[in-house]
Formats: sequence, C-alpha cells, structure tokens
Amino acid sequence: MRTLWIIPALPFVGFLINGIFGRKLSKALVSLIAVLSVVLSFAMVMKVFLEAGNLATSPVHEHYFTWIKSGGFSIGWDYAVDKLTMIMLMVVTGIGSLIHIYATGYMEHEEGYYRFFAYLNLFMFFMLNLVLAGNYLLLFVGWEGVGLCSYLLIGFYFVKDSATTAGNKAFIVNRVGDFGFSLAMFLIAITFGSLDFTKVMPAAAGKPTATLTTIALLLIVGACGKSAQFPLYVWLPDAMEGPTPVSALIHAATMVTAGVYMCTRSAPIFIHAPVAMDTIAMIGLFTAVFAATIGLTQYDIKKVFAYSTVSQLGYMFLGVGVGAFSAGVWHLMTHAFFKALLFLGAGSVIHACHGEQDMRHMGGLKKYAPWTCLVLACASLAIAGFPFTSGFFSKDAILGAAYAHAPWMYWVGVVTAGMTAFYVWRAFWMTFWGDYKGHGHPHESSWVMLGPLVVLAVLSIAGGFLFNVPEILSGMFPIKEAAENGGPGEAVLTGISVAFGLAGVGLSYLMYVVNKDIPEKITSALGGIYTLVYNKYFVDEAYDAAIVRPLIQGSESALWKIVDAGVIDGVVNGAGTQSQGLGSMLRLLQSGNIRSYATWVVIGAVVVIVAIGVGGVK
Amino acid sequence: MNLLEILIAVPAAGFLVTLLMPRAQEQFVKLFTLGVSLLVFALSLGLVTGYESGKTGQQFVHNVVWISNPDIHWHVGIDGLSLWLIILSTFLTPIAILISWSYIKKQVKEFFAFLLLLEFGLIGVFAAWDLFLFYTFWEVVLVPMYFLIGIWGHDRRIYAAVKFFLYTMVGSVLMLAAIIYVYTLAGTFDYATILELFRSGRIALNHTQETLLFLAFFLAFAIKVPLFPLHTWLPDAHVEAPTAGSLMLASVMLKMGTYGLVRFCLPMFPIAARENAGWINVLAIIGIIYGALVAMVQPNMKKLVAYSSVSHLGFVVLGIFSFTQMGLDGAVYQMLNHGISTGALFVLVGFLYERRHSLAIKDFGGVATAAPWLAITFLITTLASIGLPMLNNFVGEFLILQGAAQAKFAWTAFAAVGVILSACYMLWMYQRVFFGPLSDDVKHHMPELNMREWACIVPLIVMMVWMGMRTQTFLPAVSETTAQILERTSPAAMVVPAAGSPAVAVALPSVEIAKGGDQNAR
Amino acid sequence: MPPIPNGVPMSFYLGLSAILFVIGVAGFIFRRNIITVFMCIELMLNAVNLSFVTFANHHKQVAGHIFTFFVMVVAAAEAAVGLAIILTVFKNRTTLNIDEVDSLKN
Amino acid sequence: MIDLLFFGIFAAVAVLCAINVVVQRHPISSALSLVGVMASLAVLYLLLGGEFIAMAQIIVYAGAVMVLFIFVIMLLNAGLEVRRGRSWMATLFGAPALLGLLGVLACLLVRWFPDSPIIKFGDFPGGTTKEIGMALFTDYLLPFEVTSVLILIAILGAVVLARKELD
Repeated sequence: MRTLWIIPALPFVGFLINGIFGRKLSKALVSLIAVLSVVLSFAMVMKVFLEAGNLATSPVHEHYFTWIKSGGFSIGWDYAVDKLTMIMLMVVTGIGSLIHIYATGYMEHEEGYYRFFAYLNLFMFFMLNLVLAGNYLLLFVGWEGVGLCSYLLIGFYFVKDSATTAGNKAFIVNRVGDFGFSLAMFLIAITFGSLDFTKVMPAAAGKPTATLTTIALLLIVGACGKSAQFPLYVWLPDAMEGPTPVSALIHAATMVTAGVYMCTRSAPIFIHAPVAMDTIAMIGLFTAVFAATIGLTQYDIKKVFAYSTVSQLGYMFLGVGVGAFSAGVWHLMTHAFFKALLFLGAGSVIHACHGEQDMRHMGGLKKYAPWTCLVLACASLAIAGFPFTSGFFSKDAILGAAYAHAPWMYWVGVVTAGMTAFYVWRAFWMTFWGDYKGHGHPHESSWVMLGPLVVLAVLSIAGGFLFNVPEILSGMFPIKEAAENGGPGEAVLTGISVAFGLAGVGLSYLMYVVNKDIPEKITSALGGIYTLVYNKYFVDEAYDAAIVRPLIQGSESALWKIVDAGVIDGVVNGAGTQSQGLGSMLRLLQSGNIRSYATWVVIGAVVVIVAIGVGGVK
Repeated sequence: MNLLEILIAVPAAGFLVTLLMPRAQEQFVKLFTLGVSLLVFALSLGLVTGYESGKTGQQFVHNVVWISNPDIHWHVGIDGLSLWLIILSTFLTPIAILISWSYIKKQVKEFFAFLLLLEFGLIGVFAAWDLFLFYTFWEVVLVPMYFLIGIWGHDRRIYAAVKFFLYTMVGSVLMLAAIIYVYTLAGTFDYATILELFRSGRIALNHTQETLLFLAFFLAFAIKVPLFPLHTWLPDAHVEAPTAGSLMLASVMLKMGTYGLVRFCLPMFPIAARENAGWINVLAIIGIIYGALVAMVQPNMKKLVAYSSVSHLGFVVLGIFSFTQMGLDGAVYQMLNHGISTGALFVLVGFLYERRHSLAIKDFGGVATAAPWLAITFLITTLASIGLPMLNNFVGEFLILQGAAQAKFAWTAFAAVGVILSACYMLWMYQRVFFGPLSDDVKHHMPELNMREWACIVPLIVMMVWMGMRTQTFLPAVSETTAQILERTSPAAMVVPAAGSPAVAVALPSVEIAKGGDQNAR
Repeated sequence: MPPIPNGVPMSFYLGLSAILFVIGVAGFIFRRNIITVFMCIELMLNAVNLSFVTFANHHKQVAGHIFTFFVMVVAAAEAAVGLAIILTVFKNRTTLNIDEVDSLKN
Repeated sequence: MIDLLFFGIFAAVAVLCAINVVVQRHPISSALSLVGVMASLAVLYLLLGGEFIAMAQIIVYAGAVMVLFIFVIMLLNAGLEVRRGRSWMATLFGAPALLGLLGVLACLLVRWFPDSPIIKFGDFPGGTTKEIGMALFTDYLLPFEVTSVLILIAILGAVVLARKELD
C-alpha cells in the first residue's frame, strides 16, 4: 500500500481547511487543525520508519502519476524515502510539530491567526514534498514552494512596508538561486536523460568531469540562494521581519537547510567534481566567518541569531565541501534543534519584553523568565560547542574533516567557532543578566510556549549522542569520510575547538557582565572597521547601487523611454508621418473639383487604351 | 455539418441574432450572449471527448470546395494543436462576457455582439485548413477587436485601435501576398494539399523563394505574437482596451501568432525555419528579458501585464524555434497557460479598475486588508504567472527551457533570467497594490468579490491548478501533433526527396541542416 | 475613288460612336452647369449604346441589345436619383455651378 | 446605297446636335439638342436591326428621361451658365486629353477595322421585340429581376433625396 503521500497531504489538508474556512472558525479550532495535521504527519513518518525495514538496502519508492511527459522524457510524481530523507522527515515534522504548538501560544493575540497557520501548514507541505521528492523537479517544486511560504510569512504583517519588502527580497534573491538550480536541472536532464535520483546518481561516475562540475556549480548557486550563503545571504537577516516561530521553523531549522540537503542528495555528482567541492567549501567557510563577524556587532536579538544561522549554514557547507556529507547533515540536525530553540527562546524573550527586539533594552530577564533563561542557556551551550552537547559532536565532526582536507580551513573554522560562542553568549548575557532596561513588566511565557522549548532544550543537549548521523548514514556516501577514520591527534583538535568555544563564552562574560566598559573601548578603538561591520559591510547598499538601481533606472529611462517609446515607436510613427507627408502631397491632386477629376479620368482612359493597343489585344 | 462546424456557426448565428435585438433590452442581450457562449463552450467539450488520440492528421474534418476557381476550400478540422486553443477560446468567451456585465455602459448590444463575432473568428482561425479561409478568419478577428478597443476603450482608444490595426495589417498584407504566391505555385489554397505537395517534393522551392515566403509569413505572425521589436502596439492596445478586450487579446489573439508559426511556418518552410531559428531565438530571448525589464518600471498595471506578455510570449517563440519535442510541447502548452494566467491577471486588474477607476499602481495600496479574497485570487494568479510549480506556467516554462537547452544551452541560460525578473515585477506590483497601509479612498472603493466576479475567476484558478498538476489531460494530444510537425521539419525528412522529383533545390541546403541537427541531437 | 459600298461599313458606326462619346466628354470637362454635365453623361451612354447595337449586329447576337436595354434602365434610374441629388444640392447650396460644389476638399 | 444615305443624314444630325448640347449656354437648349441626338440614334438603331431598342430609345430616353431633365431645369429655374471658378487641370489638360482620346480611338478603329464589314439593313433579324423578350425572360431573367429591384431602390432614393425636410 502506498502511504508516503499521506505525510505531506495532512498539512496540505490543514492548509486548505484553514485557508478557505479559517476566517469563520474559532482560534481553538484553527490551531487544533493546524497542530493536529503536523503531529499526525509526524506520527505517519514514525509509522513509515517503523514499517520500512532496512532503508539502506531497500529504500521506499512510490510513484503516483505521471506529471509531465514529452517525447521520451517523463517526470513522475514520485516520493522516495531513504535514510537521509528519513532524518530530514523526522527533523522537519518533529520540529515542525513543536513550533506549531509554540505558535498557538505565541500568535494568540495576532490578527490573521488562521492565515498564519494556513501558511505554516502550506510550508510543511512543501518542505515535506522537498525532502520526499524522488526526482529533481519534484524537489524543485518543494524548493520553490517553501520559498513562496517564506515570502508569505516574512510579509505576514503586510501592512508594514519593511515586512513586505523583506518578503520580496527573500523571494527574488531566492529566485536568483533557483535560476542556478533550474539550469543545473536542465543540464542534468540533458546529460542523464532523466531527473530521477535513482537514474542520475548511479550514472554520475561515467560522465565527463567538466559537465559534472558545471552541474555542481550551478547547484551550488541554487543552494547559496536557499541556504543564504555568500553572496546570496542578504535576504535572511531581513527575513526576521516575520513572526518569530517562522524564523525558527523556516529560517533556522528547515527551509534554509534545504541547500545542504540538496547538495548531500547530489553527493554522487559533487564527488566527481572536485572543483565544485572546493568551491562549496570555500563559500561555506567564508560565509561562516563573514556572518560571524557581523553577528558580533548586532543589537537586534533576532538579527544576531539570523547571522548566526548564516554562519552555521556556512559550517554545514564546509562539511559538505570537504566531503563530510554526513557530518554536514548531522550539523544540520543539531543546528535545527538548538537554533530553533534559540529563536523560540528569543521569541519568548520578545514576548516577555512586549515586542522589544533590541537587546540594549533588555537585561535581567533571568529573574522574570527563569525557564526561558534556562532553555536558552542550553541552546547557547550547544551552539558554543560545549562538550557533549549536540553542537559539540557535529561541529567537531566537520572541523575534523576540514583538518583532514586542509588544515587552514580547520583553523579558520575554529576561530569562527570562538566568535560564534562569543556573540551568542553576548546576547545571552545582555538579555538575562544585569538590570531590566525596557518598558513595562516582563513576564514568563505560557506553558504552551515553554513546553516545546523544554523538549528542544533536551534535544539540544542530548541530540548529539542520541542520533549519531554519520553512523546512521555510513555507507550511503561512496567516499570515505575523513572525519570517521580520525585525523592525527583527533583529541587535540577537539580540545582546541572546545577551548576556543569556551574562550568565546568567557570573553563575553568578561565584557558584558564583569566589565561593561570594554565593548565601548573596543568599538572606539576599531573606529571605521566597526562601522563597516556594524553596517554589515554595506553589502545591501552595494547590491542596491550596483544591481538594483542601474537595472530599474536603466529599464525605465533607457529601455522604456528611449528604446520602446523613442526608437521603436519612433520608427513606426515615423513611417506614419512619412506616409502622411506623401499623402498630403498627393492630396493636391484631389482638388475637390469635379472637372479636374474628369480630366484625370480621361487621361487615365487614354493611357489604358494606349497600353492595351501597345500590348496588342488579341 | 459536423460538431466543429456547428461550433463555428453558433457564435456567428448568435452574433446576427444579437444584432437584431432591440437596443433597450440590455439585460436580455447580456443573458442571451452569455447563454450562447456557454452553449458553445459546452459543445466544444464534445471536441475533447470526440478527439481520438493516436490518429494522425486532422479530425472533425469537413472539406468541400467553396470557390472552384481559384481553388478555395471550406476545409475545417482540428488536431492536437488547435483542439486546446479552440477550447481556450470557448472557455474564455463566457468569462469575457461576464466581466463586461457591469463594465460596459454604452452601446451594450453591440459590445456583446462583437464578443460573439470575435469568438466566431477565433474558432475559425484555429479550425481553418485552407490558407484563404485562414486568412479570412484572421481578418474577421481583427474587426471586432478594433471596435472593442476603439469604442469601449479608455481615453487614447482611437490611437491604440489604429495602431493595433495598422500593425496587424502590415503583417497580414505580407502574409496575403505570400499566400497568393503559394497559390500560384500550388494551384490551390487548400493547406493540406499544399503541404502534401511541398512534402513530397512535387513543388520544390528554391532557397530564395523559401526564405522570402517564410519571412513573409513569419513577419505576420511575429507582429501578432508580438516578438521584440514589433511589440509596441501591445501595451497601448491593452491599456486602452476594455477588460474583456484585453482578456481576449492577450489570451487568445496573441496565440494566433504563435499558432501560425507552428501551423504554417514550420511545416511549409522547414529549411528556412531552421536556418533562421538562430536570430529568431535571439530576438525571443531579448524579448523575454526586455519585456520583463520594461514591465518592472511600469506605473500602470495593465501596461505591466502587457509587457509581461511580451516576455512570456518570448518563451513560446523560443520553444517553437528550439526544434525539440519538449520545446514545441512546452510552447503549445505555454500558449494555453499564458491564456489562462494572463487572462486571469487582466480579469483581476479589471476588477480593481471597476472599483477604483484607475489603473495606476500608486492609486492602490493595502487592498489585501479591504478585500482579502481579491488579494488571494490575485496572489494565486501572480504566482502562476511567475511560474511557481504546481501551477500552470511552470510546466510550460520548464518544457520550453528544457527543450531550448537541448538545442543550445546558452539560450536557456539567458532565457531563464526572465524567470528571475518575472518574480521582480509581479511581486513589486503585488506589494504596492495589495500590501501596505489602507488609505481611506481605497477603503471605500474596495468591496470584496461579488458572486459574478467569483464566477469569472474561479474557473480560471481551477484551470491553473489543473494544468499545473494534471498535464496529462492536455499534453498527449499536443505531443502527437507536435511530433508530426517536428518530424516534418527534421533534417532526415528533408534529405530524402520524393522519388523522381526535381528536388535539387531542397537537397542542397539540407546538408548543412543535417549537420546542425546532429549537434542538436547531442 | 473606292466604290460606294452597298450598305454602311461598320467602322462608320463605331466612328460615330467615338465622336459622340468624345463630345460628351468634352461637355463634361468644359461645362460648369451640373444639369448640362449630367446631360453629357447621358450623351456618352448613348454613344456606348450605339457601339453595343453595332456589335450585336456584327456578331449576330442579341446580347448587345440586352445590354443596351439594361444601360437604358440604369440610365433612367440614374437620371431619377441624379436629378434628385441636383435638387438637393441646389436646395443646400443655391448654385448649379459644378466648381462651387467642392466640399469633399477640406 | 440608301442605307448609307440614311446613315449620313442621321449621323450628321446626331453629331451636330451633340455639339449643340455642349456649346449651348442655356440648359434648356442643351436638353432639346440632346433629344435630337437621341432621336437620330433611334433611327440608326433601326438601320442596325434593333427595332425594340429604337422604340425604347424614343420612349425611355426622349420621352421619360429628357422630360425629367426639363422638369428639373424648369423647377430650378436654371438660367445661363455662370462662369465662376475654374479648374486649372481642366483648362490646361482638358483639350489635349480629349484630342488624345479621340486620337487613340481613331487609331484603334483604323487598326482593327482596316476593311470593316458592311452592315446592311435587315441582315440581322434578332433585334425584334419577340427575340429580345425571349432572351430577357429566359437567359437574362435574373438580371432583369434584379433590375426591377434597382429601379425600386432608385425610386426610393429619389423620393428620399428630393423630399422636403420634415423639420
């Protein structure tokens, strides 16, 4: 019996009900439908997991109908589940369920409650479609679909201009990525004659490296868009305009990791394209450092976590790039736990502070919101790579693999880890320590919100050794992973990275709790560099000046006003004017005088008769 | 009289009857024309059920001599290409009538009569299998559209109508000359006979003849499409036309151009078509990007949608001249998609216009607050238009780009830029119209969709989803026909001339084509 | 001096027809009175009729006569309508001068 | 011989009358001259064997049409021609064009009928009323009926055009 379709279908049904009738339903019913659809979906995933048997040897594959067929080329609506998909399914539905529950509390007083949950359910549908897809085109369906939901949810407060602009930005930047992805798809279809994973992957080894490299590079463009890597990361920080559960679900835990998933899924292609592998590692590493430096300076709590997300995604790509696919996926999973927690915790903090997002107006919240403080501490420990938390394992695996690939990558990664620890804990201290500097009375959130937080906190701490992804996925990726055979002095490497992490935590304690003057001094000492970093290296402004503005102004003044209205219409109307000129000359013949017309007729008759006479009528 | 002829006759009869009705009975005229158009639509579904897949050639054929000298036939028939375009016409006409219900205030009778005349012409164009007959219907279509724009349009309607008419006439006249030249060669206007004569090599065109004839036909169709840089009539016509006019113009009339390319240019002049494919595709790609860029900066919604049509139709031309199965399938599919989604956009813009009496984007803002369902339907249509998967345009664009990639990857690489840009202009417009704070003067003019408007838009949205998901309803019939056309234009078909025919002129250039074809087949 | 024929040469009839026709044209061109111009048109029609009848005789076919008959009918109809038009023109413009009826121009 | 005599007389009358039509400055004189042309043409038709046409010529043309003309002339009280306005086209090119027309017609005549057939009185019996009636009501029935419609329309047209304004 084919059952996989039920997994995405459940949230889709939830979307339809809430989307069409939601306005007339009570909030309780809306949230019940929304939450239930995702939880049931999670249950369905579990059922598939338990019934499937050995996914490594016999992946589940289900074909529903032929979607597109032209000539000999056919694309089916196929779902497939192997181990990688299974991990993704669990992460998506599991965290999705928790965040849905959390959101029923968080969004309680918002207008458009039903709309929010309809979008969220739609997102779940597309995300599940993405991970379940049995071919690239179906993956692309999910890929675009989640982008759409991201757009809708970022612009959820559509009366706010900044929100809708951020939504547009997200969608359009993602489109740039999708451009690469779609080109990759076309090239895959030409090269392999199919888009099915089951046909493409085994055949990858036999294809020319140049083609595979092109495909891989184009896929990277796609991944960079969706997973917010340099230079296409710009949309993610702005995406924080959306409600916080959205940031947690879409812009931290699930959607943004789709790029990593896609690259991992395409591992057989990447493995045969070393240039692409290096490219992706470099992009990942650069993004990790780059975003981390920006994260050091931000004051908006969600922006800090957003840059942190960009940075951590960079880590995942580093993992993928150095060949440690499973480590990348591992980090994807643990990151989903602790980053979702960070965002949800941040949401709880924002809730507590009545919508305030600037950390300079927070502080001392550990008194008012102890549970939030506790769970955020768990998450912060995990992201800092504190030993035996979830982040520790996955980050360590990636860094180990990076060292085996190229030691300098390891060192850069370690420094970044230190920075990560610093800015996350900086946020933690600024929020929970010291005195409350905001307005109103902060309060702890309800248990609807705290419940999911606690579950995630447990996962953040214990997720690393509960789910050893490289072990689960062992044998799935054809090349031997450096992380597993262990580099020389593995313990030393681990020690160094942990040390950097702890140093970051310690430094932030020193600067933001013990002696609060230090940041001021450093800021003034750095001067211009600080301004540069604080303003995010002016990347947005540069894009605006280099691409957006020239494009719009060029289109308006050059293309529309000059080419269209000037040249083309000019030529056309010019032809018209010329004809008119000729006409007005000919018009002189039309004197309006009947007798002169008659004379013309006679002349014409003479000419015709002469012509006939000359031609000789038989 | 078979079903197809009934289908042609009913709107014509409806047109005449409507003209005879008393002018004052406006409500009755509206109901009557709606009834006729619905009847036609219901009848046209009979074409779908009666269409036998797997049969080569046309179906529902009726071929009788209309005028014996010159040899002109009343020859109608459909294949997979025209089948869906006819359905598209009959599907959209009732919607065009419905959206004009309260929009048209003057000369009501004539307006609705013209819509039926338009439908008659459109069905005829897609059904005609005789060049003369085709040309007749081609011109018949022009007349009602000219009046729709010229009488019921906005302020600059006369300018737009004349521009529209002249542009199209320039092309048509060239085509007429080419048709007559073909007649002097073949001695008949019957397309099936001509095609057979050409195919078998009994009439061998030399290279110059073929190129010139191809260009004459091509120009007529390219203006209609419209292909860059022949597009400037389109924005003006759209902006000035009433909603129903825009709908029919964008959704069906532009397809006459692309239909002509597939139906006539490719099969009749395969060598010239292949030789000229290069620059045509370059123009198509320029059109895709250019249309999108210009659309991006338009302050007027209808103009924006019009330029987006230029961009979308560029895809169709690219697909046609990719000479691949997927490209052609995609092109035909995209014709239908564009008909549905751009048609829906015009319908929705029409709704906005009826509420606010303005087409300027800056006069709106915050509409989503006042009329959420209007916003949602507009959103779905927008998404369809920018090619979101599971909605219709995606399938067409995918097939076209995939087909073009098979022919030449660089084409796809450039054309795909248009996909990015389409998101830019549509979403920016959507943001400015629907999002943001709701101003008072918008608020008071923005009621939610009424029942009539629901009836207009829901079928379109259903079709968007259907065509996005269940492509197998439509594609098999299309594929069969395009496969035949492709076979006709394939290099292999050209190398082998019919036995005993003087096909030297054909054989020479075909060698080059064969080489090019090998590269394409890679 | 050629012998005087027993009958009339056909070219005489045709020549007469041509002469009458040219006279009619001359009147059309040079006369300014609408009514006279109209009469010149009748004159031309008559000239043509003469040719028809001549050719009918030559080809021994009745068709020429039929044609002449129809030309007469049309001429009668034309005279009725034309004179009515002249009446209207005169009513509106109070002139019969053909040079002053030029509203097609401008 | 007698044929030629009759032809000569009536051809001369016709040409003279035609010239008179053109040169007379008063329309009533022109009209009367035109009657003369028509009458002489009727005689020539008889010579050519067209009995029916000759009668019709007298009755329709000289009888009906010309009476109509004269009515109108009298109704409008048309006087001498007014020689206002000019047409440089007609003045400049009118006479040469006419001469050209006459020239080419003459040329053609000379070229086509260098020795033209001789037409004798009575050698064509097909112009009788009976023959024409047979032709009209068999082969030419449809044109004949259409003509009746034409006349009907002409009557309507004339009535509409010539009626007094109702306002």
